[in-house]
Amino acid sequence: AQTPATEPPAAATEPLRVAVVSPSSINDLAFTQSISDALLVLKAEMGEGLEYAFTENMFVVDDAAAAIRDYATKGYDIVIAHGSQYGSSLQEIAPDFPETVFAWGTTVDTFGMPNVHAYEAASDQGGYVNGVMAGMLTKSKIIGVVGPIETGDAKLYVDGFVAGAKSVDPSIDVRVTYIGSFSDVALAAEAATTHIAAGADILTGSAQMVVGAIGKAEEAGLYWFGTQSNQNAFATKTVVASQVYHWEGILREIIALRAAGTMGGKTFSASLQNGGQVITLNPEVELSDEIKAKVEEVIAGINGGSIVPLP
Amino acid sequence: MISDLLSATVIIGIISSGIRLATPYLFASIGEMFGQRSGVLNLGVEGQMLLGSFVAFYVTLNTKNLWLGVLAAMAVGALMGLAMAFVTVNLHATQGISGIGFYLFGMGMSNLLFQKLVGTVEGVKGFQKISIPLLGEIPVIGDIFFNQNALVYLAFLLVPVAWFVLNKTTLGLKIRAVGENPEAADSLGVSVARIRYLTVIMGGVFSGIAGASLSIALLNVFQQNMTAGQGFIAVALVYFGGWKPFGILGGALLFSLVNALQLWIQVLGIPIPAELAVMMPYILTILVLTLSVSKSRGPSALTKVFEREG
Amino acid sequence: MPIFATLAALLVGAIFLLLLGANPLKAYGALAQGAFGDFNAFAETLVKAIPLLLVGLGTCIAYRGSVTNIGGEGQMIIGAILSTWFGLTFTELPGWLAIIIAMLLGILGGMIWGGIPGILKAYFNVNEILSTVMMNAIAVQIMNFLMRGPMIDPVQKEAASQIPQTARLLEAYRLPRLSPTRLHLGLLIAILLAVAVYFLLWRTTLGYRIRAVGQSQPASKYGGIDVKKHIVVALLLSGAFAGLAGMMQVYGVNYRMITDGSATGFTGNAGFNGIVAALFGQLHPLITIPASVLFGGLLVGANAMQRVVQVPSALITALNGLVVVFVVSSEFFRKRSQKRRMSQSGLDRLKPEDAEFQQEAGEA
Amino acid sequence: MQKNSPVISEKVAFETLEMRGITKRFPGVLANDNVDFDLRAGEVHALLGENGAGKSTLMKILYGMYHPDSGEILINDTVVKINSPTSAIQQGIGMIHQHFMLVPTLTVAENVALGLPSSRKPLTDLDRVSERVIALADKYHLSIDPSAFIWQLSVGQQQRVEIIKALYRGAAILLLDEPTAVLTPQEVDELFAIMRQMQSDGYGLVFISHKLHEVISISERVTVLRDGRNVGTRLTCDVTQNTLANWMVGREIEFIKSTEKPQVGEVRFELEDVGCGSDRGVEGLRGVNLAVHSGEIVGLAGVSGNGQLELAEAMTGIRPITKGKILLEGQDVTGRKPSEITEKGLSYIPEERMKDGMIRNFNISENLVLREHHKMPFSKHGFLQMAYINENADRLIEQYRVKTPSKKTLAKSLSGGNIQKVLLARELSREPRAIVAAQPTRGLDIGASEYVHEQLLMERKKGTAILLISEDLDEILALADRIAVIYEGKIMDILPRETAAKEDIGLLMAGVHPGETIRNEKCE
Ligand SMILES: Nc1ncnc2c1ncn2[C@@H]1O[C@H](COP(=O)(O)OP(=O)(O)OP(=O)(O)O)[C@@H](O)[C@H]1O
Ligand SMILES: Nc1ncnc2c1ncn2[C@@H]1O[C@H](COP(=O)(O)OP(=O)(O)OP(=O)(O)O)[C@@H](O)[C@H]1O
Ligand SMILES: [Mg+2]
Ligand SMILES: [Mg+2]
Repeated sequence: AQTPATEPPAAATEPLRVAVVSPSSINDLAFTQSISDALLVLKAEMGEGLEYAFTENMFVVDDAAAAIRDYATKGYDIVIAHGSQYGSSLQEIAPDFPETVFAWGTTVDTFGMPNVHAYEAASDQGGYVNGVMAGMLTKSKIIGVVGPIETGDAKLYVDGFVAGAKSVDPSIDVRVTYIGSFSDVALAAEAATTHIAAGADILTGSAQMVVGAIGKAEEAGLYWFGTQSNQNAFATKTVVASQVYHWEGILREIIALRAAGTMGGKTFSASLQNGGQVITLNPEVELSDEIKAKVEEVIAGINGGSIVPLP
Repeated sequence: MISDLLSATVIIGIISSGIRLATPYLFASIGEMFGQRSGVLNLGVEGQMLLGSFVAFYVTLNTKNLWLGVLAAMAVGALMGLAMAFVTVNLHATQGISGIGFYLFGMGMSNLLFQKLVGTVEGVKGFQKISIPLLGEIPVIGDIFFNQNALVYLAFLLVPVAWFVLNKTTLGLKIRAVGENPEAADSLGVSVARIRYLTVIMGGVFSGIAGASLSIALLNVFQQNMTAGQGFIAVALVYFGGWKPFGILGGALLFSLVNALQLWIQVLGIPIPAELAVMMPYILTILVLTLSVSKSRGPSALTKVFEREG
Repeated sequence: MPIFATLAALLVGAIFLLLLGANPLKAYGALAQGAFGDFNAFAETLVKAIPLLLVGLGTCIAYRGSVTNIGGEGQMIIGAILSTWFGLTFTELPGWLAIIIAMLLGILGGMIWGGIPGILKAYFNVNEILSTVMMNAIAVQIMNFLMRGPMIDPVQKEAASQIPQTARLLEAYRLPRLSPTRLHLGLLIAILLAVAVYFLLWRTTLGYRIRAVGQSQPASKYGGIDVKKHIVVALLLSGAFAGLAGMMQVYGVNYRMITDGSATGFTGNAGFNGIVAALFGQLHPLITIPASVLFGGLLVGANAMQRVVQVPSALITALNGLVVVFVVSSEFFRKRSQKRRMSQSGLDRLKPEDAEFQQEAGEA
Repeated sequence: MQKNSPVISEKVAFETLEMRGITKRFPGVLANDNVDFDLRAGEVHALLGENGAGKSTLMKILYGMYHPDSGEILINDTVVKINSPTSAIQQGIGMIHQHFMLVPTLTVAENVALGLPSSRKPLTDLDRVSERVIALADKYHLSIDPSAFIWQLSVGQQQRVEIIKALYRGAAILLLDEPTAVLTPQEVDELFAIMRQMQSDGYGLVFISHKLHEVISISERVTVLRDGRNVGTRLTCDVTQNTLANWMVGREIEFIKSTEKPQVGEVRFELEDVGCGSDRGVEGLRGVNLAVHSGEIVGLAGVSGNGQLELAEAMTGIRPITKGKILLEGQDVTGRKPSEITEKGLSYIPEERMKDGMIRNFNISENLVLREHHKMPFSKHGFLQMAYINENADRLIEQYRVKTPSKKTLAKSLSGGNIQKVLLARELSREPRAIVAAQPTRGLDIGASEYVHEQLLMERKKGTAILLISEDLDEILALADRIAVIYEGKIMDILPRETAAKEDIGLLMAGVHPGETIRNEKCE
């Protein structure tokens, strides 16, 4: 279901240099892995034409700032700050490097600067679609959600998910727990177990610590809905679908714009429409045609604007 | 809504969650207790748990042999303990700080190895629940207490065993003496160094198992920094338990049960901020200890370097 | 000594680098470059060193009073929260005044979060390691709650993706910087405070009492010193410095508070690393200054190294740990050579500082 | 060592022990300088010397705790290598340390069993150990409860545990480092009885003491160390207290007695029906009435543990009292903080000088202002005035002849004698109105003791009121103008010195029979 917004540019003689700074590690099966995967895709496309550097685990904001400035100083063409907490650092650094294209997400704020792009993921959309499927699959009418802290991308996804489920049947009880940490796998797992004990027959959750929760859903033989990265392979019989970010589309656009001389100022949204996010169904899990059809319908509705996940 | 908390499902749920959550704490805290009773404070438990957790996961992933995984975790824990012992006993390093060093090392190493040897997050088939014959059949109780996986049973078994070793064996006698008055022990030919090496290595071994209990028994995955501070809580629980195995059991259960309770509070949608719920176990642990009348003072020689003069 | 220990640790690190297929020389070159290479790099190192130094100063006091304060993380957070709240609420004040008040509030916050464990230890006999560990966790949750709720940036409140961060401070309220670098006035303040702590510990009655209580409670009682009170004071003071460090991370570096759900995201582990820095500095306030810079340089340089040779950041953490272990171990050799010096020259050649250092024996 | 039957481990065969040319140096000190020393089965060999003369060091070397820089040790004429307490124990050597080597939180039996192979390995066999402990105790008439915790025992009882520990391990040689320093006269007698019996059982004993009459009454031979050198060994029968004293110090010593009548003035401090608790839970004081006048020394005699410590701490405000009144210069100071009472001019020389009176890791000049650190001239507006503090240190070190490398030397590396001098210097230089002095000469050599006594008498002359708490009756008889005897937290009686006979005092101290005259039977 992937529709590239622009054609990938032909590899220039001088390789394009892209640098990414990201909060957790590239194999977190979540937010950071999603951008890392995108770069791998581009690398595969552009080969010699692309040279990229990755700085992971920059959870300390001012370390990240140092990294961003350093990349810019080293003459990287595009510097991506893949974490909403990096905004204020970027706001300071960008003006000093008018020749460099900066992009940060997930947000919509370019600070009105000529060389700063902003990108966000409309994860409420994927959340909504996941929610609809969950709503149709649940028998107990109870759905459990495990989140890190109630903000940012996670909140957006969760809110979308709740809306989606309720759109199927308002009486569905979607219970949300935030465990107050992005790393406490054990607590996330226990939260899932608790949901199950409380009668939930479908689970979902956001951020890297949910791997524990997925395991619990698997043990209990329940369904799970993933987000951010493709979690289908992690528990093949359990994960019904993952809302997967595909930043490569946006990255291509940014590259193209730069080639065309636009250094920044644009706001991108990774949506179902532009293929920035894709609902990846898990072939291992049997879904009724009714549901499959509904998914297509909802996606179309969202793209068409007739469905607004979070009005 | 509060009343919902009193329903059978919830109470059963809380207890069984509590038991699971308590398991890693029991291993780690009991191990740490032995070290402290002999006079060595090890703040590196978190690091030992992480390394143990990864190694157990990795070995199991490749050999499909769970006990081999546990063994590997014990081995790596022992190595960390050995290093800690050398640094504190022979080189007289300030214990608190060297512990922090080993914490950072273990955290970094486990993550590094994870990235290099495994790459992406994946699951393993961990220890399965074993229902104890007869006992397991008892309606509610059976399911809570006698239908857990091997390491959970081990953790709870460890408590009386530790008590026995500490109070009934010559080794335990030596450990207590070395922690209270190393000079005296030394003057009777008890090797202070040997005892401390032993207990600190033992602590490492148990921390290793604690990690394993997460990665191949309770969660069956490894994720970087997965222990999320449990190692430090484990150390705190030793103080809470007054350096006594059963005291530690009490502390671990209190902390874990409250943690389970707060999850239920959220699940039942009782309207308090999630953060407040998450805080509860920490606040209560402090509160209970503050209000509890009987507080045992720690081993006199805790964190003190022993050195024979002349 | 610490320098040699650090080098030794890096030597061991070289093995890991080789295993990872990176060239140690290139890597460490990058490390040195990134830490001290040019003026801006050095400035970054100093920026890193400021919170380390402040927390380290608090550690010096705590250790002299033989209380173990590992609550630096939480104390930084609470200090930062109070001062940030103030900066965003009262926007009409002249900058200098606002900064001063903010510093006081930062200190107050740290004192509250350090004082509670102090009172619990002194009057309820609750071990401070336990309480400070727990208080760290509590502080994080308070921060998360405030960042996403009451204190969230109004702009974010509107936005779909609500970034858990406060609004930015007014230009006027920010600590002056040495442009173009991020090096801010905090460095000067911290250094002055180091000198102050030196005087506090060895030239004031209060310092004398803190050290006395740290060394012998019975003798202190006998000397008419209120032991419990001074246990609290030691933790209050060490908390105060951590709180100030938290304030400076906001007013000097980020200009706003942001949370990533963990303490580290905000403190950058300064609450722990500061303790280490103090130990680098042999728990002596003045030596802690260069020690913090060295350690800060190590952290900054290590990140640069990660970028240049593209080794996983996990290696940096592990290296960091190795350095800590090696440095605490090196104390042993320092003390031994000091003993030797004594036996050669006889006890009589001791400088007062030596006498001060010797007091560590009591705590070690 | 037999394990299963409850009999005491066999005593190691021992004829003679010889230390040859032992030399040991510490940072800045030559502790033992080419020392020869020998011991035979069935004798008590006394070791004399001033503080820091090297006695403890020599014994610690023999017990394998210190390693000599040179010299050799022979047992039964064969050279032995003793490089650790373990090997010393194997050689049949046991040591009663100056500072006991017991684990307070463990029971007697556990302390004895510690480090020994158990008959029920890996389990402990405490019941068996207890049986044997009791057997041993009976043999030497030292009553001890194997299941009691050490912290519950009196100093004297703790010492017996130490002795049992040694015997239990089959020791044939017993090194006693100042065993009497902490004992009451009664306990000393009991100890001597035990020693005599061991002697006749063929044990060899080394006895260190600063009390010459003890040395003379118990030992066969005396060896004197001075500045780490052995200045000679003699038969006890050939020496007198005075010859020993001069020989040891290397100068004439006259034993001071306060002769001139006291100029007794008004009541300086007074306890009225004072009661208080004690650390061991039991009642410490049960209605004590005691008044001390200006210009007099009141001696408080009593078996240790009868309330002396509690009385001192109550008077100085360190220990809260449960009933009664405490008056200082007529003012009621009941329930005041120690600091306030100190302000009013009461000085206190605590019994546990290293623990209570000094900060081990503070240097001398810091310790010298422990009391006054917050007052002018040492502190102004909260700032320490280093100039005054150092000047003060220099002056007092000079005036009180403290032997130390420098005023920056840490207290912990001073000898007991010098520690006591520093303490006196601090307490007396405050020009106190009243003094409570607890065991002021314990563990001090006669030189140092003599000095302390001089100081106290000088204060008395100045009109200070002094309460001298001591278990050394001779000391009390030598200094006190009036002698109060305390028993189980009550003052039994107060006798003027003139009429006070040692026997009566002994009786008053309850259960203590008048000690034998200082003569050594074997000399007839
Ligand atoms: N552990 C040590 N470290 C450094 N110096 C020491 C040590 N032990 C003893 N000394 C030195 O050796 C000298 C002799 O000490 P020793 O303990 O033998 O004296 P002593 O005769 O036992 O004195 P006292 O009569 O007070 O017990 C002392 O002056 C001291 O300076
Ligand atoms: N760490 C040390 N450094 C230097 N000298 C020491 C040290 N420890 C002990 N000493 C010396 O060893 C000698 C014996 O020490 P010990 O503890 O027996 O004190 P002491 O002189 O016997 O006093 P007391 O009789 O009151 O115990 C003392 O003279 C002291 O100077
Ligand atoms: Mg001695
Ligand atoms: Mg002595």
